[in-house]
Amino acid sequence: MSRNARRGALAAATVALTLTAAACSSSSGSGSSSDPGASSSGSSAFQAQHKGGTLKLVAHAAAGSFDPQVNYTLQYWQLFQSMYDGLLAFKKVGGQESFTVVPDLATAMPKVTNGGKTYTFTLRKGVTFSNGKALTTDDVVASFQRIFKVSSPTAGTFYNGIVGADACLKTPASCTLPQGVIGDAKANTVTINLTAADPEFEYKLAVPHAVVVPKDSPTKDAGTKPLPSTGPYMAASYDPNRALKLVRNPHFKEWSREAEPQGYPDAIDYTFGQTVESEVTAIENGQADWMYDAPPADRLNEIGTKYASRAHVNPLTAFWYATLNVNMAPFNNKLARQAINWAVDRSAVVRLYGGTNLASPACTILPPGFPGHVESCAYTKGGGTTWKAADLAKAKELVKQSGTAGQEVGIVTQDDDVNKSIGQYLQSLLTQLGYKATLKPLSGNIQFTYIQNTKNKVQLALTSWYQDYPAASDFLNVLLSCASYHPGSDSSINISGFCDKGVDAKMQAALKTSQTDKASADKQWGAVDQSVMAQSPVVPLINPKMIDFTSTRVGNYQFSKQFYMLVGQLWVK
Amino acid sequence: MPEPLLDVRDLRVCFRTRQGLVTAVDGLSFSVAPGEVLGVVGESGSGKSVSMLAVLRLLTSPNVTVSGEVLFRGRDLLALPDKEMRAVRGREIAMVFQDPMTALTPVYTVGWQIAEAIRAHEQVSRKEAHARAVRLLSDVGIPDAASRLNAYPHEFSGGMRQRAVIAMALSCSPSLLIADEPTTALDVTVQAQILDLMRELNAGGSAMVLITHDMGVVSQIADRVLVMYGGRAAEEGPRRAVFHGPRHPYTWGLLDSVPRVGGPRLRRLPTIAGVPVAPGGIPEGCAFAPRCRLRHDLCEERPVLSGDTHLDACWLPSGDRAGLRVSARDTEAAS
Amino acid sequence: MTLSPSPGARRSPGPWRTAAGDLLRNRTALAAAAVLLLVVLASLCAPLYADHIAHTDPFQSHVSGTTVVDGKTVPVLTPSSTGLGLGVTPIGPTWDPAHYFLGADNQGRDVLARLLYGGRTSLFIGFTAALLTCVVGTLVGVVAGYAGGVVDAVISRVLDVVWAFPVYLLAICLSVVLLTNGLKLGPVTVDAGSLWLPVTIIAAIYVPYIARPLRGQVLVLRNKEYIQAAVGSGAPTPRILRREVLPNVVPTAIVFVPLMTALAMLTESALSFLSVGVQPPDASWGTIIEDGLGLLYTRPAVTIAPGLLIALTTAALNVLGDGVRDALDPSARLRGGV
Amino acid sequence: MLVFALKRFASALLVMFAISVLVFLIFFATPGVDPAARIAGRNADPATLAQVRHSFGLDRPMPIRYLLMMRHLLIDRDLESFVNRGSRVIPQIIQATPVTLSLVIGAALIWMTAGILMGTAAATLRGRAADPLIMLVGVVGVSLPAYWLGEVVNLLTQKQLHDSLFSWVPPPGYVGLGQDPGQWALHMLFPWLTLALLYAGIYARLLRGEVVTALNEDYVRTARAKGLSERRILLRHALRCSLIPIVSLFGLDFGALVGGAALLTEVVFGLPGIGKLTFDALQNLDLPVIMGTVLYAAFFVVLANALVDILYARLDPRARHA
Repeated sequence: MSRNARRGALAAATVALTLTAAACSSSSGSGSSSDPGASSSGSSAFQAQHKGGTLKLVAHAAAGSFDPQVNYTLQYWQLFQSMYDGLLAFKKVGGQESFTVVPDLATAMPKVTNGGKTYTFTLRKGVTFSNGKALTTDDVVASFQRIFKVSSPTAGTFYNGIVGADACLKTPASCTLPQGVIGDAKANTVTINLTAADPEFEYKLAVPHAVVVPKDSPTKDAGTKPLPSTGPYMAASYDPNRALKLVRNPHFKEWSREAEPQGYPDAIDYTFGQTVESEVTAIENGQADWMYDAPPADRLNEIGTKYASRAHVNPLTAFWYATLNVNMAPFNNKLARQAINWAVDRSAVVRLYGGTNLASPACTILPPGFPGHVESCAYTKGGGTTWKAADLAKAKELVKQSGTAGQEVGIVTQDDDVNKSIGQYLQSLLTQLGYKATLKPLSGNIQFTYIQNTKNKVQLALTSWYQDYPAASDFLNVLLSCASYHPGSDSSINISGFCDKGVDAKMQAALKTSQTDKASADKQWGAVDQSVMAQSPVVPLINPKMIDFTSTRVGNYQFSKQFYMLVGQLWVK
Repeated sequence: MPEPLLDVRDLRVCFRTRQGLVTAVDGLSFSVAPGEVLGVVGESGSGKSVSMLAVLRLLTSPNVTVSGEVLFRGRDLLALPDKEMRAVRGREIAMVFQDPMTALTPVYTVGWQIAEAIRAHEQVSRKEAHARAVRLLSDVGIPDAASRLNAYPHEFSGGMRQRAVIAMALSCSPSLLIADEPTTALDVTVQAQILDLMRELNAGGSAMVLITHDMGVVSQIADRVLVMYGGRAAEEGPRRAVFHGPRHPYTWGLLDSVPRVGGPRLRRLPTIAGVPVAPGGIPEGCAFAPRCRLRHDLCEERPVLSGDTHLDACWLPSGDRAGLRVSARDTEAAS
Repeated sequence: MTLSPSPGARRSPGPWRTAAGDLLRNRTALAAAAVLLLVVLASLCAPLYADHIAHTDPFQSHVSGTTVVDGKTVPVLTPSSTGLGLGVTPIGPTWDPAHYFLGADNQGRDVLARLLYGGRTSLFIGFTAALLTCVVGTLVGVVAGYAGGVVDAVISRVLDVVWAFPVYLLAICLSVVLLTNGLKLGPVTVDAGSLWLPVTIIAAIYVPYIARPLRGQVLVLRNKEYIQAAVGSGAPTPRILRREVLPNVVPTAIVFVPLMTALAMLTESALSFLSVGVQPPDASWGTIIEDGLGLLYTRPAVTIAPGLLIALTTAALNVLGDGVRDALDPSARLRGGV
Repeated sequence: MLVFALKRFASALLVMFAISVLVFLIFFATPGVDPAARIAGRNADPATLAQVRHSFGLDRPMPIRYLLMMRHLLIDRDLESFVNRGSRVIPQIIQATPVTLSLVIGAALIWMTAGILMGTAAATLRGRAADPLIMLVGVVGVSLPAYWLGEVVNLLTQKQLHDSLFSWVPPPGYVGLGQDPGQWALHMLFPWLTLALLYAGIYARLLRGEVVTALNEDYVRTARAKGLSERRILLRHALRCSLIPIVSLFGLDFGALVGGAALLTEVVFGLPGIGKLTFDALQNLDLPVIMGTVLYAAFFVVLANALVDILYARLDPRARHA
């Protein structure tokens, strides 16, 4: 949601719901060789000698409401992992296994019946909220109702498949989901009924919006008054302009090391408001242990050389891309759109992002290592499956053919350093191609909704997608299907306005296949990716990597592909 | 002649300006005896104010040079250290300026400012200074002095303000009071009151230098008169002598331009032809020569102020000045 | 803050000539004018430098470009090759006028060439905004002060409202909104990216600074005998304004121009620094500083050079402004401070 | 007097009302800044969006929305941020105020001291080499962009000279006075100096002109003729009168700075004061916070204007009857 960081790239929540654990095998944890636990697989035993101390985290800005069912930012989802629990959870480990869903508040993975439409969970006993009350099935049922009552951002996209969700979306106040979520206190079970089978439903239950909070929680956004938690930490205080303090939940007893392991630090202090530059300095000098924001460009070299052992670089399954408005001149012309894809020098964008070790050129919509990703590159000089160089001559030829040269093109980017510099590059490039290009950098917060609304007549926008609604279906279906295109609305994630009946039908078919056969569904998605790229409604630019910069005293760094660095597992002793 | 209180000898004041060195006062000499009132008259720019400021060393601009001797009770004020000079100012020689509207610091009460003058020179308590200020104010004729003391200058009328300024000047009973056009900025009726006040002061024994361009004022109060033109003395003598037997053509002009109550009714008041010389434009010889109907070759040279008690600086034969005056007036009327 | 109207408001004939003479004799002011002229000339020569000496297009990204240093071809942006190899550093000052004299920015563009072009923008915005402020401020002040009554009350209240905003807050508020949507005021349309947008905003926020003192001055004039006499004799208002009021007010307004220009330039740079001023691809000294901040630790020259130029130019304007004031209207005083 | 005070109060209220309407119109009547989608979150479906819009009252007519917002801000005092949901505006402002006050009061002490010393010294040393030198410092102070100076100071103290000369300089940020007075002063030192340099320049230049004018006034001549010492003449007479316009300007500047005009200094030095709060809110188009801070700022400016009027009357007896 909201972030003021110089690099607002990670603004959106990131939920990687990969379907096959084997899909990403390469390049994990490069540069983090010094971390003993970096590539650990499985849950190692708790090492009591490292317990204790206060972990000091810093961020330029807070990330809004601390309500786990409302907040939709990576910044807090990372924290919620060691605070709140749902029926299911992603495995709290580093490496590839972090994509695995394991039972959390449920004793085991659900029994799926009724053709994939009914999920039955048995609730774990002896779990207590940080306010001292025991967890019951009532809490679970109330929490699902609460998703709708607080208008959780994903209520209509993740959980609309629950029976009765339609009514809840219309009138949240009276939401009961009588047929959808049924608790049985005696049997200690919860049954969830879906209107249709959903192969991704287990993942949706493992994200924070589906966590369980006490049934008497307010039915509106809890905002700055954190709700009681079940995990190892609870929030002691939260002031978005100052600090967030997490302390141990006195009622927590580890019940599943892989779902919710005991944490190491006694307290976690998260302070807000420093400039990103001084965050780097603070970590260098040991005044802070870790920063949320990406380090500024002029400090990267310093971090990569002087502090190399404390920098951890990990690839992300995400992509930065430019959207081309297919409903407005000049990009209602396919040739003009293709010209842009030919012309953009991905290596220049990589440089603007921070160099080849921080990003790699992107050619497809699905990032490398993602289900459905196929090595292919439709727009590279000399052809091939990977991007090699831009072909400016070809691009100019296409612009000429399209007859769009000389037209005006407005580019809208966020106004942080990296986005703006890429925007300036694109503006310069389009000028070279013969367009009259102008650049409009907007504050990150405004830009994302601004570029979605067709009323603002945005022709070319720079944005990014961090596996928000995961799996191949989400990248393609969410970003480029007709259903995601809502003209005149600020929430129209299909920013290009791309709605191709043929491609849409292929996506529907792939969705259908995925219910039964994931492997062939992925193949179908790969084909969808290529047919979308042939139409060129978007220009994939780069796949970014993430740097975690930690202080010398921090140990046991583990990077979950799902929720990034495992905060509660860090050692400060 | 008694020992003079103030004896100014060959006073010279030069200003450095963009146009070069300008001599505003050029070899001025005069003296004031104890208890005497010296009237200094002349048009604007004749150097009368500047010379008096020079006497008190109030010309602070770094562009001014003052030379000559200013002997006060035998001490040369121009050679006095700053600290001793400050003890002279206000205590022995006090000065009253032309415009009472701006002469007082606007942010302090009148009483405060008078008390300040007292306490600058005498070791007296605040209370005592206050009491003396009340007395001084009532002495200069301000009714209800005790309460008016707490008024700010802007709450006073012009005449009242001038009274207050005079009261302040008198606060340490100076032996010499220099009053620079004390009545010019005031209404005619108020002028008369202030003059009365000055006369009373003089009666009390204070010597006084009264600078004015108004011959009428001089005729009422001065014992002796000094006529200045172009930074030099043109004529000097007892009031009677100057008024009844003016010797310098410039003095003639000054006297003729004063309307006389009960005198013959003139079609228009005679004026002195030409414009007053500006400092910097003063000729080598007689300063008045360019405007003088009776100038002749000798006027190319500077005349010396000479005479016995009635002195003048003019090349005209000293014998029949009255006759010359009449003929000069006739030629003017004819022209 | 306020302008105390000069008591001898009516001038003897030829005040302009006297003032010009005074100004010409003021050596400090002349030196300042010379500095200013130099900056203006240098900015005007921007294309000469870019095209014929540096052979570069300062508005074109050269992210993958190369240049020549000491006879060797090197990349303009060098990715780090040590340690983890993080970050990309642009070329630093080469002190070679033909090749990146002051180095490159993060787009690989020649910093010196951008400084020269940026000077054009900064000076343009400074001068036009100042002129606009002074003209509008004078008109508003004269109308309010002369008309009095309801007109004055309304104008004064509006000025009060603008006045009650700290200037930067108001400027940022307006910029944030107008940058998103552009400005449409009746027939006037200003594009979001246009230079006229900061000009308009800066001019608008400073109007009270001119209008208020001038209103006071006109109020005093209005009660002067000769104007009362003119009104009494039935002279038409426009003529009184033209013949009697404006000649007294215009010198004051002119005194404000250089000082206002300095203020406007500082404001422009501050807005650009907060990225709500001049928008890319246009460059001003403020935007170059903002671009340079991302390189502050590695290439401080990109930030420092435009800051020094702003300081030099505004200092020259301030000194010149003091000279003009001393020559024209010693009592005029502009509320400085931002 | 009472009538005057009432009139003054009424006009202040009118100004504040006009400002609130203006801000509301600026930020709500313009397209592209509808907060609903931002509040709802990324990729919210239309139904959720509508729910959010409804629950925040964003679907109601403009005047009602204005009244609702003002009621929450002023009467219920529970107006909440759009961005940091649940975070109330008024406590945020109350929290930011001490930071801004720390900055502004400290800087004001420095700039008034320096400005008065420089201005008086330059005026008395007129015609000597020291005068133009002091005034040059003043012009430089006025001409340096404050934010740039701040960045350069940061560069020097945090990087270039951090290992040698400035090793004692803490990283930018704020430490409460009550928390650790020593650290508080250390953290504020460079922000103070940076902010003070600009104003010291303005005040020194202004005061020099005033004192020079005053020293040529008749009353100074009178004072000198009274036999007062030069020191007394300068301090008690010339300076005292020259300070009147300075003090009234100070009131206005101080009010504006407390109201958030120190924004650039706060942003550059990472001080979580009113200016930064406002700027962050503007960046995020967090209208409730913008509304709160702008009204707060306007309140201080209006208050400062009123105080200056009163103070002016205290300082200058001539103004009491006008």
